[in-house]
Amino acid sequence: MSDNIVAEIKKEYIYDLAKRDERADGRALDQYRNISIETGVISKAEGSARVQIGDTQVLVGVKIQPGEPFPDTPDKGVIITNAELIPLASPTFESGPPREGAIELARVVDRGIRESGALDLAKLCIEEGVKVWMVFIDVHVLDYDGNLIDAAALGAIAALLNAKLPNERYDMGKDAQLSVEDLPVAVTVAEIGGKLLVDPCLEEEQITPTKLTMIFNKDDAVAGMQKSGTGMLTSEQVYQAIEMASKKAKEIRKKFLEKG
Amino acid sequence: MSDNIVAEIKKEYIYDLAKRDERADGRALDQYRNISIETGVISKAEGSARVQIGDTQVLVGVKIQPGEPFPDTPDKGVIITNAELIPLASPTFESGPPREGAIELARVVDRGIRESGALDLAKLCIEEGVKVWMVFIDVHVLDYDGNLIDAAALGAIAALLNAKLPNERYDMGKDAQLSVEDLPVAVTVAEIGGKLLVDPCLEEEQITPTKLTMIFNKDDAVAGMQKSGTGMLTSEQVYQAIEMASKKAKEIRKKFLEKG
Amino acid sequence: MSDNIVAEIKKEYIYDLAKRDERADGRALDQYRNISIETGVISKAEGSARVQIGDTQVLVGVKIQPGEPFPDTPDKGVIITNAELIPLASPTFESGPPREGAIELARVVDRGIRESGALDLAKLCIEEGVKVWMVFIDVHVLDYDGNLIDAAALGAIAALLNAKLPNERYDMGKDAQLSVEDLPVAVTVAEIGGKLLVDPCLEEEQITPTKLTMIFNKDDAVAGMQKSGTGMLTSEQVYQAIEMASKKAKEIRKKFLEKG
Amino acid sequence: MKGKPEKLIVKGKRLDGRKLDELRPVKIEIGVLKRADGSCYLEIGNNKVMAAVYGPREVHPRHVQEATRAIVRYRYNMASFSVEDRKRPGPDRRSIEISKVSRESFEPMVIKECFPKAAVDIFVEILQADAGTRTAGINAASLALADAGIPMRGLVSSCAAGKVDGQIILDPMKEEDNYGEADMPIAMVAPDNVTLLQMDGHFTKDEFKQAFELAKKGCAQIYEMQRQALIAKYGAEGKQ
Amino acid sequence: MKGKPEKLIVKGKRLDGRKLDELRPVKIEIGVLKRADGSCYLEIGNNKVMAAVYGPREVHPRHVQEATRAIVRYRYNMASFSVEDRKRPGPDRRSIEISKVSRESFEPMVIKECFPKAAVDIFVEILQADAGTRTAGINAASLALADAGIPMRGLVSSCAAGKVDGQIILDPMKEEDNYGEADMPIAMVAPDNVTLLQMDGHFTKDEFKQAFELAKKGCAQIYEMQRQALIAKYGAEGKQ
Amino acid sequence: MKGKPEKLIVKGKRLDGRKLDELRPVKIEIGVLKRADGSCYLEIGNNKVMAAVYGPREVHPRHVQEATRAIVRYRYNMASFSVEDRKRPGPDRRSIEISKVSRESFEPMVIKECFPKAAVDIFVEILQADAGTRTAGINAASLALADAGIPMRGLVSSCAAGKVDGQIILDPMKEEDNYGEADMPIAMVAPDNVTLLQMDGHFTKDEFKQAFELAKKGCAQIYEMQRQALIAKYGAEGKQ
Repeated sequence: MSDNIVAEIKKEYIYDLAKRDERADGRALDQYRNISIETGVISKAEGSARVQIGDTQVLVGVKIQPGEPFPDTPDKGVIITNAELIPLASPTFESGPPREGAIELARVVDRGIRESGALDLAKLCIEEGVKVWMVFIDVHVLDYDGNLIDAAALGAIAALLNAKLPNERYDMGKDAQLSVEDLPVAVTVAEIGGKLLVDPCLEEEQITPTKLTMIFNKDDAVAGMQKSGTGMLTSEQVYQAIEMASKKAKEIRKKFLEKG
Repeated sequence: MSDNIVAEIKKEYIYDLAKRDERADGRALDQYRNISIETGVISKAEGSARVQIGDTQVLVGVKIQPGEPFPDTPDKGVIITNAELIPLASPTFESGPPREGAIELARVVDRGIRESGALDLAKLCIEEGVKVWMVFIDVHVLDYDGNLIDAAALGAIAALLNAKLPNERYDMGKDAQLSVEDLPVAVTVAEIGGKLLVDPCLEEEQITPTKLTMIFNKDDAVAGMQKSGTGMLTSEQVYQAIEMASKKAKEIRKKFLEKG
Repeated sequence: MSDNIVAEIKKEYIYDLAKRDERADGRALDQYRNISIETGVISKAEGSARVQIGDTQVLVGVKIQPGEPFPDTPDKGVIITNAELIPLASPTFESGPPREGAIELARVVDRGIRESGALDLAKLCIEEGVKVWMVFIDVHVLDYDGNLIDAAALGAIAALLNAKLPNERYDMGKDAQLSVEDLPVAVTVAEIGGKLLVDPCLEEEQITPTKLTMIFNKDDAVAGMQKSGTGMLTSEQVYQAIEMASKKAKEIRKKFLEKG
Repeated sequence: MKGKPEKLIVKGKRLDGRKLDELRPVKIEIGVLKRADGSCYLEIGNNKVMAAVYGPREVHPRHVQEATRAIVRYRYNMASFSVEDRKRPGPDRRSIEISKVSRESFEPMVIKECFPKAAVDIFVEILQADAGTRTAGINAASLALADAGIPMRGLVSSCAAGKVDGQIILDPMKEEDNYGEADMPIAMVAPDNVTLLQMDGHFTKDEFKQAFELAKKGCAQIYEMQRQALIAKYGAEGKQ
Repeated sequence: MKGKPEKLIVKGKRLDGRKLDELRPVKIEIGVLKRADGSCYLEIGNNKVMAAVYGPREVHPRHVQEATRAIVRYRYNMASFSVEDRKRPGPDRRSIEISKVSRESFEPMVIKECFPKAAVDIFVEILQADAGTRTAGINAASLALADAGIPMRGLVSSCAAGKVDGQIILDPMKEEDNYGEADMPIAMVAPDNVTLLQMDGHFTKDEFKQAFELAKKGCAQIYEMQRQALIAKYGAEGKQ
Repeated sequence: MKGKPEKLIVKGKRLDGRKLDELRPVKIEIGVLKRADGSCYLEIGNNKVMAAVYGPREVHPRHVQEATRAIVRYRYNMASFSVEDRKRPGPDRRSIEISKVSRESFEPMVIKECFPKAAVDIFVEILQADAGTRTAGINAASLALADAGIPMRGLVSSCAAGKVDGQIILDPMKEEDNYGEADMPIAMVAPDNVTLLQMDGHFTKDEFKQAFELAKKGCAQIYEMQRQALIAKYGAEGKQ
């Protein structure tokens, strides 16, 4: 009960701050927490990246192996994205098969990579109908302090940029850099008391009724969107969110992905 | 508790009626509720039928796809029957993998089709040891008001009568009608207070200790039987049930399956 | 509650006895219960053995079938060991997928067979990279009165000694005795009040904090060890346990496995 | 599966003859199941869906109850025979995600405070699928909720817009979904509340705006059909 | 698996030398397990089954309890090595169905009112299978229940009749089951109560009658063997 | 996977240049996760593991509670990308066994009586694997428990000894594990308590003794590193 009262007071506090365009950790509404990316951290994986957004910490590993293509796309490689919300990362995560939260996370990250055209699946064909590269993108959440989607999506594209095709291991010539065709960036916006704010931390996530994730291509086009949460948005808020997110996506892409 | 009292009163009422050869919905002991069959309702399926027996409503879809034969029957097609007691159909059905009720339903329907010889598995062989037709019979219960087995079995044979071999889709010539060799009909009889009655509705099913399903071929031979429930029958009741069911099976077959 | 008191009294009693080098059933600390082995009890299995150690009763069946080798060992047969703690064998066993106890049991038995070199996997290759013998060792516990590992391990090696390669069934010539290269024996020692005792019965198992299973080859070398339980051992106790177990393993091997 | 047609839009008409901003034909039947507390059968184009609502009713594993309000559950499920290649029965990752976002599209509309500790269960079965099953399911569920007499703040209406051959279209069907460049299902509650919004593909910001406005118009048309269906069933006052 | 023999009945004798109406040899051992409250090992022909009973005992997930009587549970399980081709461990659809109908064959016999809120658990393990495992399991379970002292209204006895080469036979073995034309397992309780009845294949009504009467005779013989086994174990008065 | 090298030990040096009785380099970071009550990141050679501890905390399915003391749970899990060939996510038989013996290596050390009815949950994630993950996980878990302030009777320190080319070595790495003749992971608590002991391969009794003594020395070295890491983090007095 007293837990609920504390939660209620905290909620009111955050709503009050939002009214004044402020946030509990001092950020501006359109300000991300500190972002850091470290790539190549797992040498057993073909590509890897550790992303931190504030205290949220995600490790993404990319494994690349030969496998059979799907019958209806015999000339295309395969992307398989998986996310584990392991109980190490949060007291609210439980062991067991992925639940809807982990599945949604994986599927939104997957669509971001897929729909943005970041990977050209035709280039991942080794022998039509027989053998293609299977690209496994595994998202391992280590510390959950909100906004997993943005961290995981950023980790995924960073790990792909870091990834090699392991040709040598399968006697197919020299290892080669995986070719990455676009640089999708996901930006999540939360609605609190009518205000929109980017990169919600856990505290904010727990009270926001509605989040909207938007994924942008290099050319600033929208490659994916996902509303989640039990609330709703006005059309105006949707348009406003897109403008806000588009700007942030550009900044993040420039700072963290276009360096190379 | 009061639920139990209501149930108890209802039970006594139905038993009293049965003593006088009567039923709560006015039917005679050997009378089915209204039956209706609509075939070809799902154009994506190779065959389909919607069967209503009173308020019980079942949708059966038949999918036919090429696949590998079992190693010990390399020259025979494959029948796979599945039933889903989806929670949409009844407040007592739950999500999750099929439980014993759904499994028994599917297996009795399957044996009816299989043991009656309704399908000649040899005719479903495409290339011995390599490729055969797999016939999937999927029973989707939509509204559960008792006597699912009869409805599902009727839906299965009606959907098979409606089904086409999709040769075109797999570049094997023209689509052809699936050849159906027999017309099995399942009739379920319930025992209440020593009396036997066909086609138990839900109310009757909930209080009957014993049901006996019998499946008859065109030639009036028995192709399958299944006693279910926590009660027992005398030999005399078994013989009486068979006579009762055999007559009903003929009527149903004539009215609904032999029209074509 | 009173259950707990009884358990507590029994525990004290067993600890007191142990102090005096005694056991509730009159055995010496280094004494096994009666062991009996009957082989060839399941004619449908390629090899089988029923082992009783006191009231503990285990049935081990060996099935041998052709199958594909693992990609990284194309010239080697495959051993798969499984244990079922079926609810028939104890009020504390439950239906469902194997839990940690059953998994540990299967894996320790498996390592005993594997690491001792009892089977020469190279001899189980039929056609390199294509077809090898798969040896399934299935441990079925029938009555659980403690010390399952020793009984299951003994059953496994006895069933292998009893097993035939079913060449005839697969048109590969005459059936042949499975070649067994070593005779591993597992001996489990429990620690109670600082004393070590072999072959703990259920009563002893329930109160011992620590068990140590040791598996010995014909040449008296150690092929496997597994400490289990929530207690600990001193180095001295480990050395003492090994001496104790090595002696017992020799006796059991001589009496039950080397007769042929 | 046949290959991609050369063009999906010819002279402003789509493969099935529709205009770019035209919905597929819709058929609605309310109250078609006996056991459910509310139900609705809905067709849109070649999609056939059945929705049933049970509740408010007791929640069984007690720890999922909420002390002050009802919980809403939503199960989207495809019949194995609803698609070209037989689908294995049971939930998969796709249906779990769809169930989640669909449930969330109803959460703000159901007046949950009316039924503390209870559950409102929404079951949607896709009997035949031809692109747009999640939106069809939401539309049917909305009417099944009304049929069950669950108090709502408004009717949820759902529709997708997409992009094919570079043009924005309303309510994509299977071929348009397979070979199109973008797909965006949304759900709306009057006057201007977005309760579902998903999108994948490639929209410039202008295209997004065009598609979003078109999808909203589609929802408005769906809403009108839903309203008419309720009136036809229960009279102008709606069900009491 | 060898191919079908040309004939399954030669000069009135079956492949294993039996007459048409003859049971396979039966061996019964009661009380063979220490941990179980009651147990029975039974062989019939090449079938080897073990049955154990636990109970009456507390039921764990409390919501499965019944307020005024015991629940009966039955688990039929095949050991992976019990058949030619190794069976994957764990329940499959067949064993789930058999467990259900077997349980139902005991439900009317167990005097459940004696043990409100409790469970009687029957576990049957098929150690070797050669057609007729469900009937063998029921026969063993019946004796395990008696061994456990569970109050019963009668002993359940079970046996199948079948049709091979057009003739009705008692107690089909594997080849007769594989290549026969019909199989009908039943369970009976004296004097004339059918508690299990399944059938598949092809019986004219006359054949059905013949087979049904034959199966009942088989059950009567089994009953006599069960009774003798109990007397041998507990004396003429049965177990107190 | 490359083939077996001709020799794993050349002139007393191992493939990575280590002496026979030398540990791989160890790196320890304590308190690296925000959400966990205690955490530790640890590298040893090419192994990278993360351990987190939650607790004491409420246990959810109440029937797993113990009235007079805390329960300890331990979950060892490998990230799918931690090994050459991608591992399917989720527990397998190997990880279930490792979780069991690892938990048992801590059970005698956690002072469970302090927290009746509560749980202490230890989660170990193997981020990169190179032989010795279970011992690395235990070493990290030990520090995560200390970081969480869980009262312990001592620090658990873990290390393996093995046999390659007929010689006893400390702390085998992947190639040595794959092509070696024996592997024996142990866990120790000072002064002389063995809390984990597993072994497979082939040890004469003398070799066993040699390996066991070497592994204990390894544990002692690990213990010293753990102690230093705690001092570095919390000062000589340790965490209050």
